[in-house]
This record gives sequence, structure tokens and C-alpha cells, in this order.
Amino acid sequence: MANDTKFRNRQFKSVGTRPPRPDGLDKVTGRAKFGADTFAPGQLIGLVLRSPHAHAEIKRIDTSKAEKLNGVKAVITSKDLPDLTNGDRDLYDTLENCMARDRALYDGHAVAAVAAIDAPTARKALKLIRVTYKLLPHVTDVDEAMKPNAPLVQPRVYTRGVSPKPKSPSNVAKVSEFGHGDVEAGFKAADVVVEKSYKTEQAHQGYIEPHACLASVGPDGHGELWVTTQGHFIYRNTCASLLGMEVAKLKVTSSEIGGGFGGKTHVWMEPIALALSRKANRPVKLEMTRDEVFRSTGPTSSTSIDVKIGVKKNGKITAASAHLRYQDGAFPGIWAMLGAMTAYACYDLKNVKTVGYDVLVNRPKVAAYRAPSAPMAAFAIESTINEVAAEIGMDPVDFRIKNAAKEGTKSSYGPTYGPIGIGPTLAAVKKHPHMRAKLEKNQGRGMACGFWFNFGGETCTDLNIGVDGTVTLTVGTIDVGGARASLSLIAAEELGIPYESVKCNITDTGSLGHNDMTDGSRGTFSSGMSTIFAARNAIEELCQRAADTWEISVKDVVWDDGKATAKGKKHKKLKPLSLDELAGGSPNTGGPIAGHSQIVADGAGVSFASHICDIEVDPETSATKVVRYTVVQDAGKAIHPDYVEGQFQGGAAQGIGWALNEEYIYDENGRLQNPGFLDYRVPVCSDLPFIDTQILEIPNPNHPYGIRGVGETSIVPPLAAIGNALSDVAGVRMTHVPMSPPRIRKAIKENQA
Amino acid sequence: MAGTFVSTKINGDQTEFVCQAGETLLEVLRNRLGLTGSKEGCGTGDCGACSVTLDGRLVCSCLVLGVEAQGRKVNTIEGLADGDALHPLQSNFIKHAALQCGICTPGFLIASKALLDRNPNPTDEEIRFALAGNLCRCTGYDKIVRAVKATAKDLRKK
Amino acid sequence: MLKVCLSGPLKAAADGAASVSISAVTIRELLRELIEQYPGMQNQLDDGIAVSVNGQIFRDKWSEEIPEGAEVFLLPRIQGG
Amino acid sequence: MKYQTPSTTKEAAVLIKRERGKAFVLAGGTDLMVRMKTGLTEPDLVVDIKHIPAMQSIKKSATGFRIGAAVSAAEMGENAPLKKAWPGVVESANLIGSDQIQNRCTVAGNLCNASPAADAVPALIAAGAKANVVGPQRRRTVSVEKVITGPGTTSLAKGEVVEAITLPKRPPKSGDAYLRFIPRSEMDIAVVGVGVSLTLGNNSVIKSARVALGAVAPTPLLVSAAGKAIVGTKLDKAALNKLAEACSAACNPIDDKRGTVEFRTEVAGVLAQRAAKIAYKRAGGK
Repeated sequence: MANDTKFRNRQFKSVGTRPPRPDGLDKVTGRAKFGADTFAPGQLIGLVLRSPHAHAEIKRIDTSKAEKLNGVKAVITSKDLPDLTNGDRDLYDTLENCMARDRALYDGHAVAAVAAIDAPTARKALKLIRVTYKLLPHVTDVDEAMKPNAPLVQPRVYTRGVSPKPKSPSNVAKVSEFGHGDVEAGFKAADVVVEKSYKTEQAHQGYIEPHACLASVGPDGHGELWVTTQGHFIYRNTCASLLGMEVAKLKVTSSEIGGGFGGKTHVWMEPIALALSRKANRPVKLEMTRDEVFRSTGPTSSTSIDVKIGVKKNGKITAASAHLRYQDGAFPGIWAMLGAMTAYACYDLKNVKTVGYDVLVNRPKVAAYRAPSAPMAAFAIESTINEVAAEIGMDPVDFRIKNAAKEGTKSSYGPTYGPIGIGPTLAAVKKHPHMRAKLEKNQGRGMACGFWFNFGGETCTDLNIGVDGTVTLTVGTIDVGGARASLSLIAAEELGIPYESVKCNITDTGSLGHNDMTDGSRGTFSSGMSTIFAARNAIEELCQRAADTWEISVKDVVWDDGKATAKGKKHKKLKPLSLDELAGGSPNTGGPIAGHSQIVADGAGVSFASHICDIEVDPETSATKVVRYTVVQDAGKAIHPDYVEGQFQGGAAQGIGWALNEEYIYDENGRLQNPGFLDYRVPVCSDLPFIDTQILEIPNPNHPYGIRGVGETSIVPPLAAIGNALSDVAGVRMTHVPMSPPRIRKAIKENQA
Repeated sequence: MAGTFVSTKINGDQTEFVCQAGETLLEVLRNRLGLTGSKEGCGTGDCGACSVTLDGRLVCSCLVLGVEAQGRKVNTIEGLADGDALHPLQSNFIKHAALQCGICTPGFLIASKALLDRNPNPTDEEIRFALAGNLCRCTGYDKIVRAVKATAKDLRKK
Repeated sequence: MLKVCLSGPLKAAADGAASVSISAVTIRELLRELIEQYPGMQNQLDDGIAVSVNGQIFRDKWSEEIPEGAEVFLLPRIQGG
Repeated sequence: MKYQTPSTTKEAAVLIKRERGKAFVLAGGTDLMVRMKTGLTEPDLVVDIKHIPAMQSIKKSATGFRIGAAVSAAEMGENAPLKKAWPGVVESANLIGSDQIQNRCTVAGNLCNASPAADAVPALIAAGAKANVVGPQRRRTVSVEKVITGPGTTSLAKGEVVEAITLPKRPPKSGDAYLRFIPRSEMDIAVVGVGVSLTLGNNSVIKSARVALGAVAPTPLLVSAAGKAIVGTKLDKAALNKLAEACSAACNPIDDKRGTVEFRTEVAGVLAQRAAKIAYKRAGGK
């Protein structure tokens, strides 16, 4: 029973309620400590010098003047981060991304760093570093980078995923093909075939908290890092490898995290801070500016996608294909592959083929961004789905329902689905009052679907019971948006005690076994599962203590509603022992009572969402305004519904921003033109309506409570939902994201011409 | 370089500090006075995470010099609660789950208070425009606007 | 014997085969056998891999036993946000 | 960096004139502090003008309004007589940034920052506003449209400080308006801005009109042809078309991160028509 992951349809007492979050008070009073809020005695201020060039050979770096400046305690270049990666390709990429070696690969690539007694001195020192560059040709556009004569971004990269292995390097880092059946035959059998091409521009996660850390390393090889991260154990392992430190001697403490959305799953300047600290033998604080965040931390890919869908007049799709070109920045990634895997995941297709091309360009290393790669693919597919439905004169929702994947469908990326939520979300959309609400003048409505995998991973959890019966739950997955409340609910549920009796802490890497990051919507799924098992482990001990107290066999003891109860007639007189009583007696029954769990939480359920969007467009200026928005998504089981709704709303808002206004704009020199919140236009409060949510609960069969990840899927449908709404009101199919007013205006004019 | 001596009132407390002329009020609050509740999200007045009031007016402390605080009154998130009683905005932000990561929360609370001080009964649209200078990337603003509305209602009852 | 379906870059590593036959009881055995048959697969394994058994995806639990006749899909390991 | 808080405008002018390095005036700081943060500007001297009494208030007189250079946009919005007389000027100032920015930024600063896209400037130009400039030696008055000479550059000599912006006395049956296009609902720099100020004669016929554009050329533009296009009309459809044509013809924009040539040129005409209609209505035109 202890580690049984199977879903059991049980009645919940705590799970599903909406209590206040345990970290709420700290966060409304300003005392919660985020990445930049930690200070150490004798700390220095670190600053990073970054390349102003998109692509340049670094001929020479002269740091001598900077080193001589009074107050400067350390200056480092790539020489201070020697290659210890031992042939590990990904790790070497990380190393080179942290600090340029022989070449600067994008505008914003770090080339040197200083640590000084204060910020003005550090700024002065940066100016004294002389870097001699030789400019190289660059490429920032994904389609340009695939052309035969394009400047080569990484001469060490040969295309993977093709056979035979290529003989010369290429900007195409990987080709990934998915699908089944015979698409050519399928297109032949179609009554109508629609082909469309799309482009999406690069978007950034845009977390409000810039990266920040405080590093302290001594000559004895021991070190500490306080950092804002989605995964402090991963940061520890990566940093230790890059700096040649022993894992156990580097303790990483995660601060509160001011948003991550995937952008804080990778190390960026943390190894630099550690290297500076090691060289100076002083603690070093390193905070990025917003400009640095945009120029040198992972945005998501810009893309170029071709879609082809064939359909019978009766509405059944006969074949579907897509070619998806995603840029990875200057280092190989898996982003096109993810696009190719997710593109048609919502549909039940006999013949489907997707090919992803991961392409290198002179832009920052792409990082995961909330359901990475899925929104762009969904934009292309879901826009085309509407076009196809229109071609055969079918309602787009009915068309989707007719072709939706269900239990037993062979997914477009391979495996066969278990119970899934796409059908139910579509049925809910069909019934939703939003779909029947009257539209005002100049308004249009669109809907679209989205998919994301979710996953589990390594998780380690402790549960300690205090002498007063209160419970300390110690977890190693970062709380990005209320997970401590959800995990406390789960512990309370399992133990049968009030939510208020549980205190959940996120602990440092020295206090718990390895935990994977909070990514892939795994935080509550995996730590939730691990919390259940840790609680059950503690319950076993509690039952043993009760048995010892009563001097009966533990086989006769069960845990029921927060109490140990003796089974059977012969024990009728034994009054159940509550957790409080057992805890109080624990000093004399064997000492502290604790539960522990160390698991690989596999079996995360896939997640689907359908969104509805109403948009208003100014007929003369093409100014847009989202006037109503509804998210319908399968959560498996909503542990704390407030924070599930919050995930739905937040993802939708990010998708809306991406759809309408957010984009990286590079000039002809490969320099980023808008590295700030002024011109990288994330939605402000007055841009958005209230975002309605409908939580569906189709239990995940592989989690005791039926939990699926909920964090990511909500960003997948908005791009297409807005594109479809714009098509409804303006009569044009937008094929370029963001669908900014100048682009809409242009499309309308071209349509009229 | 010699710093400048500044005498000011922060959250009602007489406070003295020495800072360089080029330091922002945000830097002074965070690095010299230990008041890290005000956050730097951009340093350019675009995100509102560093919002404080200066003589009662809402400002971005990243766009104010520390030396400008001389003889004036600064109020920060650390002074929003009244002793052990949270400000109704603070309670309602918790109650309505108006925060996820919480980095923008201090700025939103200060800006919301500035709004309710001058407009006790704002419409949804007035709330949204008054808070347009505060970016939140987690919530889609939905629960924030609801929490401010609920607070306005609570305060009107008093 | 298990029929192991391949897709994405894994297919190329198996000389373009859409599926291969492997005799194995656990995921660990399956991966070991696979590399023996297709040494080129090692790179892909280093990049990270996930195994879908009857639609349930395993990334790290290599001790999982695979039932006879199960649908087994080898997938690249993925990242999330 | 040195920081000074003079108590007279002349003192400020002298401080700046005498500084050998780079000297800047600090009013609201909403542009200067951003440039300092991003490393574009490294002042040796910052002169805070907010302690100068002559700059601190809005005064109404027989000749019009005088807005001190240290008066924030928010204070302009709180001044009922100013809002009544010059609603377009006030709304242009109140469009700059967030409430946080509003409480700091000034229209004089908006002018001296010399951005082609400054929101307040087209409205001020349309209004016929003048800048009172104080130098170490002398004072002068200059029309607002003559202050900005290019992106980031002005006709002010070193040591010259704008002390106040003056708005002329409003004749009866007058109205003004400012509209801008931004992609979001707030917090953006204008992609196009249009200020219109007009006065009606008898029977709602426009007697005089001034139209100014922002963000469509290296400097904000006074478009006299656009004004002429509606003078003598009741803002009928033909007049509005001519107005839009004149505005679009005056545009000499660039493609940049905020908009395209094509978009700016077209939308300048659209917004001019809308602003003219608002100004006409405010003037009592029927």
C-alpha cells in the first residue's frame, strides 16, 4: 500500500479546500526573501561584461587595468572557468554560455566579470576591461540560418537525427520526426487539403524578478550559493561540475522565486558568481539587470512552421503533417522536437507526420518557457484547423470534437492515450455560456485547444512530527505559486489532521536527497505523491508506537481519521490514540516520529485545455482588446483550486501577451532593440479582462489522488484562440505572431487588395 | 567620494543615512537600510515592483534619488501593516490568492493603497488603469483586481 | 520478445527502423539490449530518454517491469517550464 | 556625481553653465534616471529644480496659464481650471506612463528630453505653448515647436533652463484634444500622437486651428496644412478627409520597434480626425 501510485477514488476532507497559503504573510509584508534579498558579511558586488556583438571572435581580453583599480577583488574570464566537462556536450554548452570562450555568440554573451567592494567600483572596473573583437558574420532568423551559405554558429555541431551522419557541420542541430500511418495516401484520400505557413517571434518568460544570487566559496573547496531558481539541486550539480567542486561541499539554498516559467531551470551567471567568489575568497552578490535578463537568459524559440491538413467532406481528417523550424539560440536544444511531438497531440489521426528542425542562430540560448514549444505549434495547427473547418463548412468546435483524441487513441508522438481530457474540455466549451454570449460591434470570437505532457521525476521528502502533534513537511521542490499550501493540504489529508497543523518548508540541498526542478508542471504532482508516501511511512511508525503503547501487535492497529485504532473485539476497550497523543508520548516509545519518501514520480498524466476568446478590433487602427476570455482545463484533481485557477489565468495572460505584442526585435547588426519592459510589451492590468476558468477533474490513474500537472498547458491555446477570434472579426488569417496592430493592419489591406 | 547625509522619515520613523548622490532611493532602502520589501524588477520605472510613496504620492523608488528623500516622508511595504494588524489590502491579497510568486506583491499593495486613499469606490476599469504601472507575470491580474475590489468594499463598511 | 517502437531522433539511431524487437523484462534490460544492438543509440541515451509502457511514461524508473505484449515506445526525454 | 538643489532658476542656470563635465536638470527624473540606469548618461552634476519656488506651481493669469517646470503631470490633472481650459494638454500629460510616473514627470521635462514621441509636446504645440527659458545672463521666451531640434537635442544653450511652460488665454468657443496610438492600453511610448487645438467662429465654423503630430518625424511637427484643412469648415467629411491627408503627407517616420512607416502614416490621419472631432465638440461645435 505504502508506495501504491494507483488512483483510488476517495473522499477528501482537506484536498479541494482553499485555505490561506503559509507564505502569504511574509509576501504581503515584504519580508519574504527573494534572490536579491540575501546579504553576507564582507560581500562584494559582481558585474558581468557582455558582448555587444552578435558574433565575434575574441582575440584578446586585457583585464590588467581593471585588476589594478582600487577596490577590485577579482576579475575573471573563461580562463578562470576551465573546461572540466569531460566530453559532456550539454555541460560544455552550459559552460560556454555562462562565459564566452573563443567567440562571442550573441549580443549579451558574457565575456568577463568583476567583483569589487561596491557597485560603482565594479562598474568602473568593467569599463577598464579591453576586449579585442574580430566581427564575424551573424544570423538571427531561423529560416535564414537554414540556408546553405548561412554563417555557421557552432562549427562543432553536426546534424543529429539523420542517417548517415553528416560530414560537415550545420546550423541544423537536430532533425526529429514523429508520426504514423501514410500521410501521402491520406492526403490523396482527402476531399480538401489546406496548406498554410506561419511565423512566431521570440518571447521571453518575463518573470518580474531578475536572476540574482549570492555565492561564497573558500579555498577549502566548501561553498554556499543562495539563489533564485526552479531547481536548487540541479543548480548545485551543474555548478559543482563546472567549477570542479564536490557536490556535497556546495550547499545551495533556494530563495523565494519571483517567477520562473522555465527561465530559472538553467544556470546562467551562478557559476560566474562562484568563480568570482573563489578567486576573491569573499562572498559575491550578483544581480542581473532587466537588460541582462532579456539579452542573455533563455527566451523561447522564434519559429517558422508549415502545416498541411487533409479532410473528408464529412469532417474526418485523413492526414496531417507539419514541418517545424525552431531556433535554439546559439546552443543545440530540443525545442523543435517538442514542437513536433506536441503539434497534433489533441487529435485522433490515422496518418500524421511532423518533422522538427532545431536550428542554431546568434541569439541567447533558448530555455524552456511554460509548455515549451507547444504554443507555437498549436498556433499553426489550431489556426489551420479553423481554416479547414471553414473550407468544409463545419463549426470549428464540432470539427474538433469529431477529430479529438480519446482513450485508446494512438498519439501523434507515439504512445496510446489512457483516459484524457481533450474531449471533455471541448464538450465543456460547446456548452459554455461564453460561446452563446452576444458579440458587440467590431468583436469576434475564437477558440483553440492545447496539450502538454507534464512529468514527474526524482523527489525526496521528509515529514517530521513534533511533540505537540504538529507536522513539519520538508520538501526539495521549489514553490513557484502556492505549492506549499497544496502540499500541506495533502499531508493533512493523508494524516487526517487539520491543514493548520502542517508547516511546509522548502529546504536546502544539504538537508534532503536530490529533487528535480519545479518544471514540467511536476511540483505538486511529484512532491504531492512523495508527501503521500512520506505520510504513509510516518503512519506506519505511528501505528507501531500505538501498538507498543497498548502492548498489542501492530497488525491489529489501523490509522483512521487522524487516530490509531485497535481493530477487533478483543481491543474494544482501547481508546483510539490521536496523532497528538502519540506525538506527546513519543520520547518514551522510541523517540522522534518521522516519515520519509524517496521516489521517482513517474506516470504524470498528459493535460489538455480549450480556450475561448473574444476580441475587439478598431476598424481604423487595428488596435486590439481582449474583452472576454475563458479557460477550460483538466486538472486531474485540483488540490487547492485557487492556485489551480491562478495557473490557468496566468498562463492565459502570458499567451495573450505573446499573441498580441511580445516579441524580440533584432536590428541588422544582430543587436536586441527592446531589452526592457518598455518595448518588450507584456500585458498590463488594463489590457486584460477577468479570465474565467472551469476546472475539469479527469483523474490521472497513476497518482493516488488523480493529480495531473496544471502549470503549463494554459499557455498553449491563447495564440491560436486569438488568431481565430481575429479571423472572425477582421476576416483575415493572421500567420505571424505577435499579431500586433501594424501586422493586422497590413494583413487587412493585403486581403482587400 | 564623500557621501551625502540625508535625514528623512521612513514609515513614520526618523531615519538618517549617508549615500552617494547617484544612488537611487530603491538602492538606499534595500542596501543601506535593509528594507528589501521594495523590489527591483526593471530599474526603469516600467514594472512598479519598487513602488513607495513620497510625501504621500506613489512613485517608483528606482526613479528617485536617495538624496531627494531629504526632509520628506517615505512609506514602504514594511510600514503598511499597523502593528500586528495587517492592512485590509494585505489580508485580502492572501484571502483572494492575489499572489503567486509574490515578487510584485509589495508594489501592488502600495499602489492599491494609493488608489484607495484617493478613490474609495473605484470601478474595475479604474482599478485596472491605476495598477497599470505594476506588472505581474503570474496571475493575469484577475485575483489582484478582485482583492482590491473586496478591500474597497470592506473599507467603505468601516 | 518486446516490440519497441521508435520515433524522432531515436529512429535515425536505429538505422531508420520504426520498431525493433528486444528481449527484456525491465526498462533497464531493454535499454542495455538496445545499445548492444545499436551502439549509435548511446548518444541518444546520453541526451536523455523516456520509455512509454502502455501509454504511461517512465523517465527514471528503470526497474519498472514491462508486461508481455505491452505497447513500448521509446521517446526522447523532454524538458518543461 | 554632484547633486545640487538651487532655490532660484538663475542659480540653477549658473551651476549648469559653470560645470565642466556633463550637467543635467532633474525634475521628475523619469527620463534622466532611466538613462543613468542604462548607462546612456553619466552626469557629473545633477541640478534638482524641485526646490525652486518659481517652478513649483500652476498659475492662472489674464494672459493664460503658467505651469512651473517642476509641476508634475499628476498636479496638472488635479488643477480644475487648467483642465477646463486646456483638456487636451492635460490629457496628453496624463497619458505619460503609470500613476507612479505621473506623480514625478513634468511637461517641461517631456519637452527638454526631446523625444520625437513625447506625448505632451504635440498637444503643447497645438496649444501654442511657449517655454520661459532662463539663462545665466538673460531670459527669453520661445515657442515650444522651436525647442526640439532632433531626437534628444534642443535649441537650448548650455546653462539655459526652462522655468515654466505658458499657455495662452483661451478665447471662448475653443477646444483641444490629444490622442495617441499605443499597442497596449497603457505604459507604451506613442507610435503616433496627434494634438489639435481649435477655436470656432459663428455657426460652429472653425476660425482657427493648430494640428501637431508626434512620433512621425525626427521632431514633433506643427502641421500648418492640417490646420488649414479644417479652418472655415464645420468639420464635415470632406474637411476631415483633407485633414487626414495633410497629416499623412506631413509624416516622415521610420520603421522601428514601435511601428512601421506605413502604419504610422495611416494612423496619423485617423487619429487627427478623431482628435479634431473631440476638440470641435469641446469647443461647442455642432
